[in-house]
Amino acid sequence: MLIKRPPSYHKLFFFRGMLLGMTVTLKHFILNLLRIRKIPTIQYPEKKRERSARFKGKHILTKKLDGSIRCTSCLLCQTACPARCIKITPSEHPDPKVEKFPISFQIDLLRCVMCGYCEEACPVDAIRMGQEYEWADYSESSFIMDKEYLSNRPALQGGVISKVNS
Amino acid sequence: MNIQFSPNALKEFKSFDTLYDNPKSKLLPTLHLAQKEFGYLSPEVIEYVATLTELSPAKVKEVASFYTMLHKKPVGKYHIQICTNISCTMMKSRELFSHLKKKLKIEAGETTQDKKFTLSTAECLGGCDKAPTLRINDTYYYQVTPEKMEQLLKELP
Amino acid sequence: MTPTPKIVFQNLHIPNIKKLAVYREHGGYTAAQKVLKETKPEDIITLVKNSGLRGRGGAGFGTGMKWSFVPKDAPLKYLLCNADEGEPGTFKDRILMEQIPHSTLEGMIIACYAIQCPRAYIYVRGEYTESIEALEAAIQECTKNNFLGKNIFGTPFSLDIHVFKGAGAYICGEETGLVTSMEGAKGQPKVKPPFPAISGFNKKPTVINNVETLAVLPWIILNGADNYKKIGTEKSPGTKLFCLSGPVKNPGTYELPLGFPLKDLIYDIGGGLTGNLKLKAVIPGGLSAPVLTAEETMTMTMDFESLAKVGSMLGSGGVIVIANDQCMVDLLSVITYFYKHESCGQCTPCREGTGWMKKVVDSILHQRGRAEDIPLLQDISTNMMGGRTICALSDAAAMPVKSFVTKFKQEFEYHIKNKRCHL
Amino acid sequence: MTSHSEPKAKNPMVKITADGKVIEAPKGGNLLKALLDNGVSVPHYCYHPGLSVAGCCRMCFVEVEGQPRPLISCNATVTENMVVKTQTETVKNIQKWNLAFHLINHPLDCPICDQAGECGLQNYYMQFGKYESRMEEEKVKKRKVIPIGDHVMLDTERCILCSRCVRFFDEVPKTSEMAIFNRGDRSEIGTYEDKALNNNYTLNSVDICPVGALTSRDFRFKRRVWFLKDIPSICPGCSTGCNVTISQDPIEKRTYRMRPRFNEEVNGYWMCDYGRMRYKHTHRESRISTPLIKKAATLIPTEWDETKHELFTIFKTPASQISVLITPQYTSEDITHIYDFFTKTIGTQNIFHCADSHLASDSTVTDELLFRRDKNPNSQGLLKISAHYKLQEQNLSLFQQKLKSDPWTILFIFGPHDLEAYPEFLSWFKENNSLKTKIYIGTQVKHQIPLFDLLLPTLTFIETEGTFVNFKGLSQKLSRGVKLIPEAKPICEILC
Repeated sequence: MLIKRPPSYHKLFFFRGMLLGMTVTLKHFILNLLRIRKIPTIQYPEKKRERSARFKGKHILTKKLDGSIRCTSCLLCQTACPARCIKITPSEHPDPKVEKFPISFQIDLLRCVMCGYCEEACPVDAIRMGQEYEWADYSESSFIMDKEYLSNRPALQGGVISKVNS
Repeated sequence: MNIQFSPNALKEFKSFDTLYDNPKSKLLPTLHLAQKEFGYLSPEVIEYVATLTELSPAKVKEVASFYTMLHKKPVGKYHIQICTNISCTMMKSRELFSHLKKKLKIEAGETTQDKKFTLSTAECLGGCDKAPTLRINDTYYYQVTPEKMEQLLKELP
Repeated sequence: MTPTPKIVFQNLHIPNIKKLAVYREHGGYTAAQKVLKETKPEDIITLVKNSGLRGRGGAGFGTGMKWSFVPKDAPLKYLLCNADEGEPGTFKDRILMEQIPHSTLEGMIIACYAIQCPRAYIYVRGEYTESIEALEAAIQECTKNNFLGKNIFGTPFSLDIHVFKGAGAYICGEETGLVTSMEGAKGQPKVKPPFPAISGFNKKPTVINNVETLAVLPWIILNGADNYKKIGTEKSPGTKLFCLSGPVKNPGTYELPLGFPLKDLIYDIGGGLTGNLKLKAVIPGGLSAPVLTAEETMTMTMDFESLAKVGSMLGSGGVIVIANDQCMVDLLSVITYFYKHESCGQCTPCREGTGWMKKVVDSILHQRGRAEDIPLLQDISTNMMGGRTICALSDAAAMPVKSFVTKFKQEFEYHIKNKRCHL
Repeated sequence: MTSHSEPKAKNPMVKITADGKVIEAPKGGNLLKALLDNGVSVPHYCYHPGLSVAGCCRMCFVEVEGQPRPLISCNATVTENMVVKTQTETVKNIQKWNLAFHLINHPLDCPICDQAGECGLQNYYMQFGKYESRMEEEKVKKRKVIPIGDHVMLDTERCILCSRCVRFFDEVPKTSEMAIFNRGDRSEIGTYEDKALNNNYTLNSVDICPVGALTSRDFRFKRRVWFLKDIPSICPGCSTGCNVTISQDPIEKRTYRMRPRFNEEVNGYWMCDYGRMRYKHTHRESRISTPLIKKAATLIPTEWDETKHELFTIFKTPASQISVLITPQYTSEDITHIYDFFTKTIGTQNIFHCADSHLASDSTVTDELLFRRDKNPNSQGLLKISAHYKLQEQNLSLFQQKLKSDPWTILFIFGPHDLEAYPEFLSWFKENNSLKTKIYIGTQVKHQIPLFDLLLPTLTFIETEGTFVNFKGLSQKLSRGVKLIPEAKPICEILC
């Protein structure tokens, strides 16, 4: 049932609303014109935005001092992962001092929800969430990251050494 | 080379049966006998004792490795054991020990090159009234000072 | 100083008392013959019970009581003489066995007759080769003269005694440790109950007595229980062999009545400390007895009750004198090394606790100590004591640590704070 | 080690109160066993109901009214209306400190230790440990990664010296192969000069080891235990019929290990190594994965509905031309279904089985404890069912004579899953190929050869429900785990 309202010119043309809105845009427009260099917008992709240390991006498998990866394949990250996107096959390490290491370590980036549970669950700081967030790609299989890629991909420049009680 | 007891050692081993009702009791005396025969309890000796006393070699090695007087490593002609317990340490047995280590140029538990002396520490030997006490093979020596030790070493053939 | 009565050492200084003939000349084996010929076994047990004789090995358990636990009807029983004497600071059994072996044998004959057991063994520690030879010679002599073997002294009772040579393990001084060692296994104590009096050596009833306890028996048989009660104090009668060691003028073994003041033992009999050293502390009853400070030793009398009052114990009577030239942390490191080396490794609190205490004391000694170490040492030692393990070695290991750290706390704090020794 | 002989039920039951709860227990029996059987959780490492009492781990302290100090309950005997308290302050403090003593020299191996997830130290630390470790000094280092035998891997550093394995090898296979060497905290578990364990019960020591000192080499680093689901079942290795627990990973659809399950009269707490490897024949790679049909001497994978069509044409042939051979490795339910189907719907009389009656009931043990000569789990079941159908005599030797004399045109073969029971199985059908069509229903890929015309995959003992009847005639229930081969069908679906 329709409510009849007396026509009011003031509401018909919204002059007041538009003027208020336009004043804010004009203010920014003039200000930016005056201080071209201090504009807050970042010219992406030429200049990337500064990310915090805690940023949760593409995973990294850290390394021991001697260059081999730190992961002992204890499967805690695989257990903690809510999206079940980590798949590890442990096997016997030739050096009896090390005993156990992952023969294959796969993370399915499409399933990963970037929660960081794996980083928290790892007892030996073997897996970290890195700084990269651009990983668009064409084929689905390139989202399955294997051990080699996770520890020695070009973006890491030789891998990240973790010095936690080593 | 198979290890064999000498005849009179075998006779003595046979005599153990009459002493104890439980046949396993003769294990320790047999180990003492084996150590006297062969110098120290090498793996072959342990296996030989195991066959003699019809026990599994694991149990014989378990007993042999428990006691300090049964040697598992070759021992020199003279095994010098210096008491390191509290009464002897107060009477300078540690100084005597370090003096001997320097003189024989070996560490605790090792044997000199010419296989003549083995130096090792021992727990309280029961000679606290005439400390510091030391034992060479089976004889006790009391109130041993470094000088007396020197003289002792020269005397031993 | 009135000449104190001698029981065990009464004929110590007679030349070659080791020989059977000389020993018999001085009244040897008269008690044994009297007992075997006239008295009944139960009467001996009641006699020993009335005499109030307590075990001289270290626990101080009533000997008569211990004998009465043995079931009378058991077909096969054993008596084991504990001559392992591993307790540091104790060397009384060595002198007894080397010089008067027959007194022990006579005591064993009386004890075996009392509990009616046909077979007895003497477990001697492997290092005492001289004592083993003396004992074996004595046994040979006795069997030749029908003092041992079949129908002793012509009575229906027959007994044979053998010497069992140990192989260097302090734990085999503990009753059940000795029994397991004689059963051909590692000398690890057995879980109690069942106690050895019910199921000991080869699961048969076994009585385990110390050398000194057995050596006292002939005197009690000859002179009766109340003469024995006259010597020593009311609750712990008789005499005790005290082994004085450390920096004293004349260390050695002295037979003194129980209740003898410790000060006289050190200064009169022991001749005071050598050089111009001053008394700092005394370990009254073998290494596992909590230490007494100098003040406490001045007023202390040596018997079971008064030492227990102060929290220490008479133990095996090994009096170790500590002078003020010694650093307590250094001594404690030696003590904890001893217990870590001698722990048999069966029960976890003692196996790991002794190792842990040694490492903590060593880190204090080598100037790596932390303030938290002192309460840690106290906690570890309290949590190792009080029946936490199968045998008393964990209590024996914890007591010195607890007493050293509480009574000489300032030395430990000095080491931790100033990173060097106060000497 | 005093050995407490478990008083059988003949001892009168006595009432004791534990933490206020009144429970019944045999008089003079083991107090800890009584407490555990009635659900009172008392921590313990060295006590094991099947072994003698050692009393050396010192974890099972309880307070008994009338005793001055807490005492270990594994060495205490149950007496009339005894009052036991397990949650008092002193007991809790003792448990916490004894656990601390266990842990100070224990290596931090949890990431690489297979026992993680079912480790005694982890469980009790989470239950009543939860303290900050005050141990700052060096841990005692011992030897690690020592293979002792082809089934067991030893790590002396993780060992808490509870002596369960030593007592096990002394009392069950009675070979005394393991011992604790040296003394004090340098004590090390092990065999003589690391010699291999050679008896058929080595893997039991891995089950009873509360920590990761003894781990199974077959299960080494394969899977984490919290991914596995346990299924109670019966071992198909021989006619003893030991009760087992099978561990399967439901997501990965793979079986990882078999462990014994306590059953008083059949296998007690133990199981033989041979039986533990029986799960291997259920892996995907050793199984026929799809139905196969022989076309021009080669086997081609086909669909189930096409084989249905093939089977219908076969079933039309006259009953006397069809014969059946059954191996005793199927559950009793499957066998009854086979007999029902062929005697009633088809009406054939010649149904043969390979069960050897005198071998099946032979109770002599060929190794130390449990293993029997008949390697089929259900021979007795098969014999009972075949007797029930009162067909004329149909054992294996008769089948082989008949096969030579007047062969039938169609032969249904229900093949064995465990090939060790019938190693020369294939040779039975080699000489005469005058037989028109041979239909093989079974699981093992080793039998996937053009000798047979039609191969139909069925289920192994892990994927079926049913009963096995052991040599004594005791029928025991299997429960179904995850279906490992999607294409495989149970017998009742194939023959319908």
